[in-house]
Amino acid sequence: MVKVEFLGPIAKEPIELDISSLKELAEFMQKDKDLKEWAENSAVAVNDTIVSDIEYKLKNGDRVSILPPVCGG
Amino acid sequence: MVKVEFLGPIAKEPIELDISSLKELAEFMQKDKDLKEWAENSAVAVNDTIVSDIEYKLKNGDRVSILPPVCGG
Amino acid sequence: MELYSGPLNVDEIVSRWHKEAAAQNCGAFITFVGIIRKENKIEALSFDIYEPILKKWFENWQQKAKAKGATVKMAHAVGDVPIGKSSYISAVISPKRRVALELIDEFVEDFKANAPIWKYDVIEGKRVYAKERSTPMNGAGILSRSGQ
Amino acid sequence: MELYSGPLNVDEIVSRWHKEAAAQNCGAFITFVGIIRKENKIEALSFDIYEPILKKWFENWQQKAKAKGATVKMAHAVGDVPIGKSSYISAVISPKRRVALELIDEFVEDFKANAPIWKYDVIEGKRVYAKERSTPMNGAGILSRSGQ
Repeated sequence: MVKVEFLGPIAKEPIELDISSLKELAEFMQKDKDLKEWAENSAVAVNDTIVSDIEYKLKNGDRVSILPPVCGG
Repeated sequence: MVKVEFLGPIAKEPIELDISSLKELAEFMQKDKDLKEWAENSAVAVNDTIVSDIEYKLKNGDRVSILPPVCGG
Repeated sequence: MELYSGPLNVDEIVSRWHKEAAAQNCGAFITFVGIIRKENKIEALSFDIYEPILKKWFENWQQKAKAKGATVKMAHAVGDVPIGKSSYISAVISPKRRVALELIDEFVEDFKANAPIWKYDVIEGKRVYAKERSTPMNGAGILSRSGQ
Repeated sequence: MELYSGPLNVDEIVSRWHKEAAAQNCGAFITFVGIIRKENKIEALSFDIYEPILKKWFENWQQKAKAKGATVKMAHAVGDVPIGKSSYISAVISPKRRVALELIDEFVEDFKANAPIWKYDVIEGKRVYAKERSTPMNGAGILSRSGQ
Protein backbone atom coordinates (compact mmCIF):
# COMPACT_ATOMS: atom_id res chain seq x y z
CA MET A 1 0.00 0.00 0.00
CA VAL A 2 1.06 3.58 -0.71
CA LYS A 3 0.06 6.46 1.53
CA VAL A 4 -0.94 9.65 -0.27
CA GLU A 5 -1.13 12.91 1.67
CA PHE A 6 -2.52 16.20 0.49
CA LEU A 7 -0.69 19.31 1.67
CA GLY A 8 -1.64 22.92 2.33
CA PRO A 9 -5.03 24.03 1.02
CA ILE A 10 -6.16 20.63 -0.34
CA ALA A 11 -8.81 19.83 2.25
CA LYS A 12 -8.48 16.07 2.19
CA GLU A 13 -7.33 13.45 4.69
CA PRO A 14 -4.49 11.08 3.72
CA ILE A 15 -5.54 7.97 1.78
CA GLU A 16 -4.02 4.51 1.28
CA LEU A 17 -3.89 3.29 -2.32
CA ASP A 18 -2.90 -0.02 -3.86
CA ILE A 19 -0.81 1.41 -6.72
CA SER A 20 2.68 0.75 -8.08
CA SER A 21 3.54 3.90 -10.05
CA LEU A 22 2.85 7.62 -10.19
CA LYS A 23 1.03 6.95 -13.44
CA GLU A 24 -1.56 4.95 -11.52
CA LEU A 25 -1.86 7.75 -8.99
CA ALA A 26 -2.44 10.19 -11.86
CA GLU A 27 -5.23 7.98 -13.20
CA PHE A 28 -6.79 7.83 -9.74
CA MET A 29 -6.69 11.58 -9.28
CA GLN A 30 -8.14 12.30 -12.68
CA LYS A 31 -11.22 10.25 -11.79
CA ASP A 32 -11.86 12.32 -8.66
CA LYS A 33 -13.72 15.54 -9.40
CA ASP A 34 -11.99 17.50 -6.58
CA LEU A 35 -8.52 16.05 -7.02
CA LYS A 36 -8.46 16.41 -10.80
CA GLU A 37 -8.06 20.14 -10.50
CA TRP A 38 -5.20 19.85 -8.03
CA ALA A 39 -3.45 17.34 -10.31
CA GLU A 40 -3.12 20.12 -12.87
CA ASN A 41 -0.99 22.40 -10.75
CA SER A 42 0.52 20.29 -7.96
CA ALA A 43 4.00 18.90 -7.64
CA VAL A 44 4.63 15.42 -6.24
CA ALA A 45 7.10 14.13 -3.68
CA VAL A 46 7.82 10.52 -2.82
CA ASN A 47 9.19 10.07 0.70
CA ASP A 48 9.84 13.83 0.81
CA THR A 49 11.80 14.04 -2.43
CA ILE A 50 10.26 15.89 -5.38
CA VAL A 51 9.77 13.54 -8.35
CA SER A 52 9.11 14.71 -11.89
CA ASP A 53 9.06 11.39 -13.75
CA ILE A 54 5.54 10.06 -14.20
CA GLU A 55 6.96 6.55 -14.78
CA TYR A 56 8.41 6.55 -11.25
CA LYS A 57 7.70 3.15 -9.58
CA LEU A 58 6.13 3.08 -6.13
CA LYS A 59 6.74 0.33 -3.62
CA ASN A 60 4.86 -0.84 -0.57
CA GLY A 61 5.14 1.66 2.27
CA ASP A 62 6.03 4.66 0.06
CA ARG A 63 4.61 8.00 1.12
CA VAL A 64 3.48 10.34 -1.64
CA SER A 65 2.82 14.04 -1.01
CA ILE A 66 0.76 16.27 -3.26
CA LEU A 67 2.05 19.86 -3.16
CA PRO A 68 -0.31 22.54 -4.54
CA PRO A 69 0.90 25.98 -5.75
CA VAL A 70 3.01 27.75 -3.13
CA CYS A 71 3.44 31.30 -1.90
CA GLY A 72 5.87 31.72 0.96
CA GLY A 73 7.19 35.03 2.19
CA MET B 1 39.64 83.86 -8.67
CA VAL B 2 38.61 80.22 -8.52
CA LYS B 3 39.13 78.11 -5.42
CA VAL B 4 40.33 74.56 -6.05
CA GLU B 5 40.07 71.97 -3.27
CA PHE B 6 41.55 68.51 -3.24
CA LEU B 7 39.46 65.82 -1.56
CA GLY B 8 40.22 62.56 0.22
CA PRO B 9 43.75 61.23 -0.12
CA ILE B 10 45.17 64.13 -2.14
CA ALA B 11 47.38 65.69 0.53
CA LYS B 12 47.14 69.25 -0.62
CA GLU B 13 45.64 72.43 0.80
CA PRO B 14 43.09 74.38 -1.28
CA ILE B 15 44.54 76.86 -3.78
CA GLU B 16 43.24 79.99 -5.49
CA LEU B 17 43.76 80.15 -9.25
CA ASP B 18 43.14 82.86 -11.82
CA ILE B 19 41.55 80.64 -14.48
CA SER B 20 38.37 80.79 -16.55
CA SER B 21 37.79 77.24 -17.68
CA LEU B 22 38.37 73.64 -16.64
CA LYS B 23 40.76 73.41 -19.59
CA GLU B 24 43.02 75.93 -17.88
CA LEU B 25 42.80 73.95 -14.65
CA ALA B 26 43.80 70.82 -16.59
CA GLU B 27 46.85 72.63 -17.97
CA PHE B 28 47.78 73.79 -14.49
CA MET B 29 47.48 70.30 -13.00
CA GLN B 30 49.48 68.69 -15.79
CA LYS B 31 52.40 71.00 -14.98
CA ASP B 32 52.45 69.90 -11.34
CA LYS B 33 54.32 66.63 -10.80
CA ASP B 34 52.08 65.52 -7.90
CA LEU B 35 48.76 66.70 -9.32
CA LYS B 36 49.38 65.29 -12.81
CA GLU B 37 48.80 61.77 -11.56
CA TRP B 38 45.57 62.71 -9.78
CA ALA B 39 44.33 64.43 -12.95
CA GLU B 40 44.37 61.02 -14.64
CA ASN B 41 41.82 59.38 -12.37
CA SER B 42 39.94 62.16 -10.59
CA ALA B 43 36.48 63.48 -11.28
CA VAL B 44 35.71 67.20 -11.03
CA ALA B 45 32.88 69.11 -9.41
CA VAL B 46 32.10 72.81 -9.75
CA ASN B 47 30.17 74.18 -6.79
CA ASP B 48 29.41 70.59 -5.74
CA THR B 49 28.04 69.45 -9.07
CA ILE B 50 30.00 66.89 -11.07
CA VAL B 51 31.08 68.31 -14.45
CA SER B 52 32.31 66.21 -17.34
CA ASP B 53 32.77 68.88 -20.02
CA ILE B 54 36.35 70.09 -20.20
CA GLU B 55 35.15 73.28 -21.99
CA TYR B 56 33.12 74.25 -18.90
CA LYS B 57 33.62 77.94 -18.15
CA LEU B 58 34.58 79.04 -14.65
CA LYS B 59 33.63 82.37 -13.17
CA ASN B 60 34.95 84.41 -10.30
CA GLY B 61 34.12 82.79 -6.95
CA ASP B 62 33.54 79.30 -8.35
CA ARG B 63 34.69 76.43 -6.16
CA VAL B 64 36.20 73.43 -7.93
CA SER B 65 36.63 70.05 -6.17
CA ILE B 66 38.98 67.32 -7.32
CA LEU B 67 37.59 63.87 -6.45
CA PRO B 68 40.08 60.98 -6.59
CA PRO B 69 39.01 57.30 -6.97
CA VAL B 70 36.42 56.29 -4.37
CA CYS B 71 35.71 53.22 -2.27
CA GLY B 72 32.82 53.55 0.13
CA GLY B 73 31.21 50.71 2.00
CA MET C 1 16.57 27.51 8.99
CA GLU C 2 14.24 28.81 11.71
CA LEU C 3 10.46 28.39 11.89
CA TYR C 4 8.40 30.39 14.35
CA SER C 5 4.81 30.19 15.41
CA GLY C 6 3.37 33.62 14.52
CA PRO C 7 5.24 36.86 13.63
CA LEU C 8 9.04 36.98 13.51
CA ASN C 9 11.13 38.95 15.96
CA VAL C 10 13.05 40.63 13.15
CA ASP C 11 15.31 42.70 15.43
CA GLU C 12 16.52 39.65 17.34
CA ILE C 13 17.03 37.48 14.26
CA VAL C 14 18.82 40.11 12.16
CA SER C 15 21.02 41.11 15.09
CA ARG C 16 22.06 37.51 15.70
CA TRP C 17 22.79 36.81 12.01
CA HIS C 18 24.73 40.07 11.75
CA LYS C 19 26.97 38.93 14.62
CA GLU C 20 27.44 35.61 12.83
CA ALA C 21 28.51 37.43 9.66
CA ALA C 22 31.10 39.45 11.60
CA ALA C 23 32.38 36.31 13.38
CA GLN C 24 32.80 34.60 9.98
CA ASN C 25 34.91 37.55 8.79
CA CYS C 26 32.45 38.22 5.98
CA GLY C 27 32.20 41.72 4.52
CA ALA C 28 28.70 41.56 3.05
CA PHE C 29 25.47 40.78 4.88
CA ILE C 30 22.15 41.14 3.07
CA THR C 31 18.71 40.55 4.51
CA PHE C 32 15.33 40.41 2.80
CA VAL C 33 12.38 40.92 5.15
CA GLY C 34 8.79 40.21 4.11
CA ILE C 35 6.21 42.38 5.89
CA ILE C 36 2.43 41.78 5.82
CA ARG C 37 0.75 44.59 3.89
CA LYS C 38 -2.71 45.98 4.49
CA GLU C 39 -4.70 45.06 1.40
CA ASN C 40 -8.40 44.61 0.71
CA LYS C 41 -10.13 43.26 3.83
CA ILE C 42 -7.24 41.18 5.09
CA GLU C 43 -6.65 41.09 8.86
CA ALA C 44 -3.62 38.84 8.67
CA LEU C 45 -1.92 36.29 6.46
CA SER C 46 -1.57 32.72 7.59
CA PHE C 47 0.98 30.10 6.53
CA ASP C 48 1.19 26.32 6.34
CA ILE C 49 4.65 24.83 5.93
CA TYR C 50 5.65 21.32 4.98
CA GLU C 51 8.87 21.17 6.94
CA PRO C 52 10.61 18.02 5.60
CA ILE C 53 10.72 19.31 2.01
CA LEU C 54 11.43 22.90 3.07
CA LYS C 55 14.44 21.58 4.99
CA LYS C 56 15.75 19.74 1.93
CA TRP C 57 15.17 22.77 -0.24
CA PHE C 58 17.10 24.89 2.25
CA GLU C 59 19.96 22.39 2.61
CA ASN C 60 20.31 22.35 -1.15
CA TRP C 61 20.65 26.16 -1.11
CA GLN C 62 23.12 25.94 1.75
CA GLN C 63 25.31 23.74 -0.50
CA LYS C 64 24.92 26.09 -3.45
CA ALA C 65 25.92 29.06 -1.29
CA LYS C 66 28.86 27.20 0.23
CA ALA C 67 30.28 26.52 -3.25
CA LYS C 68 30.45 30.32 -3.65
CA GLY C 69 31.99 30.87 -0.22
CA ALA C 70 28.71 32.20 1.19
CA THR C 71 26.06 31.19 3.73
CA VAL C 72 22.28 31.51 3.41
CA LYS C 73 19.89 31.96 6.33
CA MET C 74 16.13 31.76 6.51
CA ALA C 75 13.35 32.32 9.04
CA HIS C 76 9.62 31.94 8.41
CA ALA C 77 6.40 32.23 10.35
CA VAL C 78 3.88 29.38 10.72
CA GLY C 79 0.23 30.28 11.34
CA ASP C 80 -1.17 33.81 11.52
CA VAL C 81 0.85 37.00 11.04
CA PRO C 82 -1.08 40.27 11.42
CA ILE C 83 -0.71 43.32 9.18
CA GLY C 84 2.52 45.26 9.76
CA LYS C 85 4.33 42.25 11.22
CA SER C 86 6.96 40.19 9.41
CA SER C 87 6.55 36.63 8.18
CA TYR C 88 9.82 35.97 6.36
CA ILE C 89 13.51 36.82 6.51
CA SER C 90 16.18 35.44 4.27
CA ALA C 91 19.81 36.46 4.35
CA VAL C 92 23.13 35.95 2.62
CA ILE C 93 26.48 36.23 4.39
CA SER C 94 29.43 36.46 2.01
CA PRO C 95 32.99 37.74 1.88
CA LYS C 96 32.16 39.25 -1.54
CA ARG C 97 29.60 41.89 -2.41
CA ARG C 98 28.74 40.60 -5.90
CA VAL C 99 28.16 37.04 -4.67
CA ALA C 100 25.88 38.35 -1.92
CA LEU C 101 23.80 40.55 -4.25
CA GLU C 102 23.35 37.80 -6.83
CA LEU C 103 22.60 35.06 -4.29
CA ILE C 104 19.95 37.02 -2.39
CA ASP C 105 18.05 37.57 -5.64
CA GLU C 106 18.17 33.92 -6.75
CA PHE C 107 17.51 32.66 -3.22
CA VAL C 108 14.42 34.81 -2.66
CA GLU C 109 13.01 34.12 -6.14
CA ASP C 110 13.49 30.36 -5.81
CA PHE C 111 11.98 30.53 -2.34
CA LYS C 112 8.86 32.18 -3.77
CA ALA C 113 8.60 29.56 -6.51
CA ASN C 114 9.60 26.35 -4.75
CA ALA C 115 9.50 26.52 -0.96
CA PRO C 116 6.59 24.32 0.22
CA ILE C 117 4.68 27.06 2.00
CA TRP C 118 1.02 27.91 1.49
CA LYS C 119 -0.44 31.32 2.11
CA TYR C 120 -3.96 32.21 3.24
CA ASP C 121 -5.67 35.56 3.61
CA VAL C 122 -7.38 35.85 6.98
CA ILE C 123 -10.71 37.62 6.47
CA GLU C 124 -13.26 37.80 9.30
CA GLY C 125 -11.26 35.14 11.11
CA LYS C 126 -11.42 32.70 8.17
CA ARG C 127 -8.47 31.40 6.14
CA VAL C 128 -8.83 31.79 2.36
CA TYR C 129 -6.13 30.15 0.19
CA ALA C 130 -4.25 32.85 -1.77
CA LYS C 131 -4.68 30.89 -4.98
CA GLU C 132 -4.13 33.72 -7.47
CA ARG C 133 -0.84 34.72 -5.84
CA SER C 134 0.49 31.16 -5.65
CA THR C 135 2.92 29.51 -8.05
CA PRO C 136 2.97 25.87 -9.14
CA MET C 137 6.28 24.35 -8.01
CA ASN C 138 8.91 22.99 -10.40
CA GLY C 139 7.59 19.70 -11.73
CA ALA C 140 3.95 20.62 -11.07
CA GLY C 141 1.28 19.04 -13.24
CA ILE C 142 2.90 15.64 -13.77
CA LEU C 143 -0.22 13.96 -12.43
CA SER C 144 -2.47 15.75 -14.93
CA ARG C 145 -3.39 14.30 -18.31
CA SER C 146 -1.18 16.83 -20.09
CA GLY C 147 1.70 16.00 -17.76
CA GLN C 148 2.08 12.53 -19.27
CA MET D 1 21.01 59.61 4.71
CA GLU D 2 22.78 59.20 8.03
CA LEU D 3 26.48 59.74 8.72
CA TYR D 4 28.05 58.57 11.98
CA SER D 5 31.43 59.13 13.53
CA GLY D 6 32.90 55.62 13.89
CA PRO D 7 31.13 52.23 13.66
CA LEU D 8 27.41 51.99 12.94
CA ASN D 9 24.88 50.73 15.46
CA VAL D 10 23.42 48.28 12.95
CA ASP D 11 20.76 46.88 15.30
CA GLU D 12 19.33 50.30 16.05
CA ILE D 13 19.40 51.52 12.44
CA VAL D 14 17.93 48.36 10.88
CA SER D 15 15.23 48.16 13.57
CA ARG D 16 14.21 51.76 12.94
CA TRP D 17 14.13 51.38 9.13
CA HIS D 18 12.16 48.14 9.47
CA LYS D 19 9.50 49.99 11.50
CA GLU D 20 9.43 52.66 8.78
CA ALA D 21 8.87 49.98 6.12
CA ALA D 22 5.95 48.52 8.08
CA ALA D 23 4.48 52.00 8.65
CA GLN D 24 4.69 52.67 4.89
CA ASN D 25 2.71 49.47 4.23
CA CYS D 26 5.60 48.09 2.20
CA GLY D 27 6.01 44.34 1.87
CA ALA D 28 9.71 44.17 1.01
CA PHE D 29 12.60 45.52 3.07
CA ILE D 30 16.17 44.72 2.03
CA THR D 31 19.33 45.79 3.80
CA PHE D 32 22.95 45.51 2.73
CA VAL D 33 25.45 45.76 5.59
CA GLY D 34 29.18 46.24 5.02
CA ILE D 35 31.36 44.73 7.76
CA ILE D 36 35.11 45.37 8.16
CA ARG D 37 37.03 42.16 7.42
CA LYS D 38 40.30 41.11 8.98
CA GLU D 39 42.82 41.15 6.13
CA ASN D 40 46.60 41.50 6.02
CA LYS D 41 47.79 43.71 8.85
CA ILE D 42 44.79 45.97 8.95
CA GLU D 43 43.55 47.13 12.38
CA ALA D 44 40.67 49.15 11.05
CA LEU D 45 39.43 50.91 7.95
CA SER D 46 38.99 54.65 7.93
CA PHE D 47 36.71 56.79 5.76
CA ASP D 48 36.63 60.36 4.48
CA ILE D 49 33.34 61.60 3.08
CA TYR D 50 32.59 64.68 1.03
CA GLU D 51 29.10 65.29 2.29
CA PRO D 52 27.69 67.89 -0.17
CA ILE D 53 28.17 65.65 -3.20
CA LEU D 54 27.18 62.49 -1.32
CA LYS D 55 23.94 64.22 -0.38
CA LYS D 56 23.23 65.10 -4.02
CA TRP D 57 24.09 61.57 -5.11
CA PHE D 58 21.70 60.20 -2.50
CA GLU D 59 18.89 62.64 -3.35
CA ASN D 60 19.19 61.60 -6.97
CA TRP D 61 18.75 57.96 -5.92
CA GLN D 62 15.83 58.90 -3.71
CA GLN D 63 14.11 60.32 -6.83
CA LYS D 64 14.93 57.23 -8.88
CA ALA D 65 13.53 54.96 -6.16
CA LYS D 66 10.40 57.12 -5.76
CA ALA D 67 9.63 56.74 -9.46
CA LYS D 68 9.43 52.98 -8.81
CA GLY D 69 7.31 53.40 -5.67
CA ALA D 70 10.26 52.60 -3.41
CA THR D 71 12.46 54.35 -0.84
CA VAL D 72 16.23 54.04 -0.41
CA LYS D 73 18.07 54.50 2.88
CA MET D 74 21.76 54.84 3.64
CA ALA D 75 24.04 55.09 6.66
CA HIS D 76 27.84 55.37 6.59
CA ALA D 77 30.68 55.72 9.04
CA VAL D 78 33.16 58.61 9.03
CA GLY D 79 36.63 58.00 10.50
CA ASP D 80 37.88 54.70 11.89
CA VAL D 81 35.89 51.46 11.99
CA PRO D 82 37.65 48.48 13.62
CA ILE D 83 37.59 44.91 12.29
CA GLY D 84 34.26 43.14 12.84
CA LYS D 85 32.31 46.39 13.06
CA SER D 86 30.07 47.80 10.32
CA SER D 87 30.76 50.87 8.22
CA TYR D 88 27.88 50.91 5.77
CA ILE D 89 24.20 50.06 5.51
CA SER D 90 21.99 50.67 2.55
CA ALA D 91 18.38 49.62 2.30
CA VAL D 92 15.41 49.55 -0.03
CA ILE D 93 11.81 49.70 1.14
CA SER D 94 9.31 48.73 -1.54
CA PRO D 95 5.79 47.38 -1.91
CA LYS D 96 7.14 44.99 -4.58
CA ARG D 97 9.74 42.27 -4.20
CA ARG D 98 11.24 42.54 -7.72
CA VAL D 99 11.67 46.31 -7.47
CA ALA D 100 13.44 45.89 -4.12
CA LEU D 101 15.82 43.17 -5.34
CA GLU D 102 16.77 45.09 -8.47
CA LEU D 103 17.13 48.45 -6.73
CA ILE D 104 19.38 47.19 -3.93
CA ASP D 105 21.80 45.79 -6.51
CA GLU D 106 21.95 48.97 -8.61
CA PHE D 107 22.03 51.21 -5.54
CA VAL D 108 24.92 49.37 -3.86
CA GLU D 109 26.93 49.09 -7.10
CA ASP D 110 26.50 52.76 -7.94
CA PHE D 111 27.38 53.63 -4.36
CA LYS D 112 30.66 51.72 -4.71
CA ALA D 113 31.46 53.47 -7.99
CA ASN D 114 30.25 57.01 -7.41
CA ALA D 115 29.69 57.92 -3.76
CA PRO D 116 32.41 60.46 -2.78
CA ILE D 117 33.92 58.35 0.00
CA TRP D 118 37.60 57.49 0.39
CA LYS D 119 38.84 54.42 2.19
CA TYR D 120 42.09 53.97 4.11
CA ASP D 121 43.64 50.92 5.70
CA VAL D 122 44.74 51.64 9.25
CA ILE D 123 48.08 49.87 9.84
CA GLU D 124 50.06 50.56 12.99
CA GLY D 125 47.85 53.55 13.61
CA LYS D 126 48.58 55.08 10.18
CA ARG D 127 46.06 55.69 7.39
CA VAL D 128 47.05 54.27 4.00
CA TYR D 129 44.80 55.16 1.03
CA ALA D 130 43.23 51.97 -0.38
CA LYS D 131 44.24 52.95 -3.90
CA GLU D 132 44.05 49.53 -5.57
CA ARG D 133 40.52 48.95 -4.30
CA SER D 134 39.27 52.38 -5.33
CA THR D 135 37.32 53.21 -8.49
CA PRO D 136 37.55 56.41 -10.57
CA MET D 137 34.14 58.10 -10.48
CA ASN D 138 31.99 58.67 -13.57
CA GLY D 139 33.62 61.48 -15.53
CA ALA D 140 37.06 60.88 -14.03
CA GLY D 141 40.11 61.86 -16.07
CA ILE D 142 38.70 64.93 -17.78
CA LEU D 143 41.60 67.01 -16.44
CA SER D 144 44.19 64.64 -17.93
CA ARG D 145 45.76 65.11 -21.35
CA SER D 146 43.83 62.11 -22.71
CA GLY D 147 40.58 63.47 -21.30
CA GLN D 148 40.58 66.37 -23.72
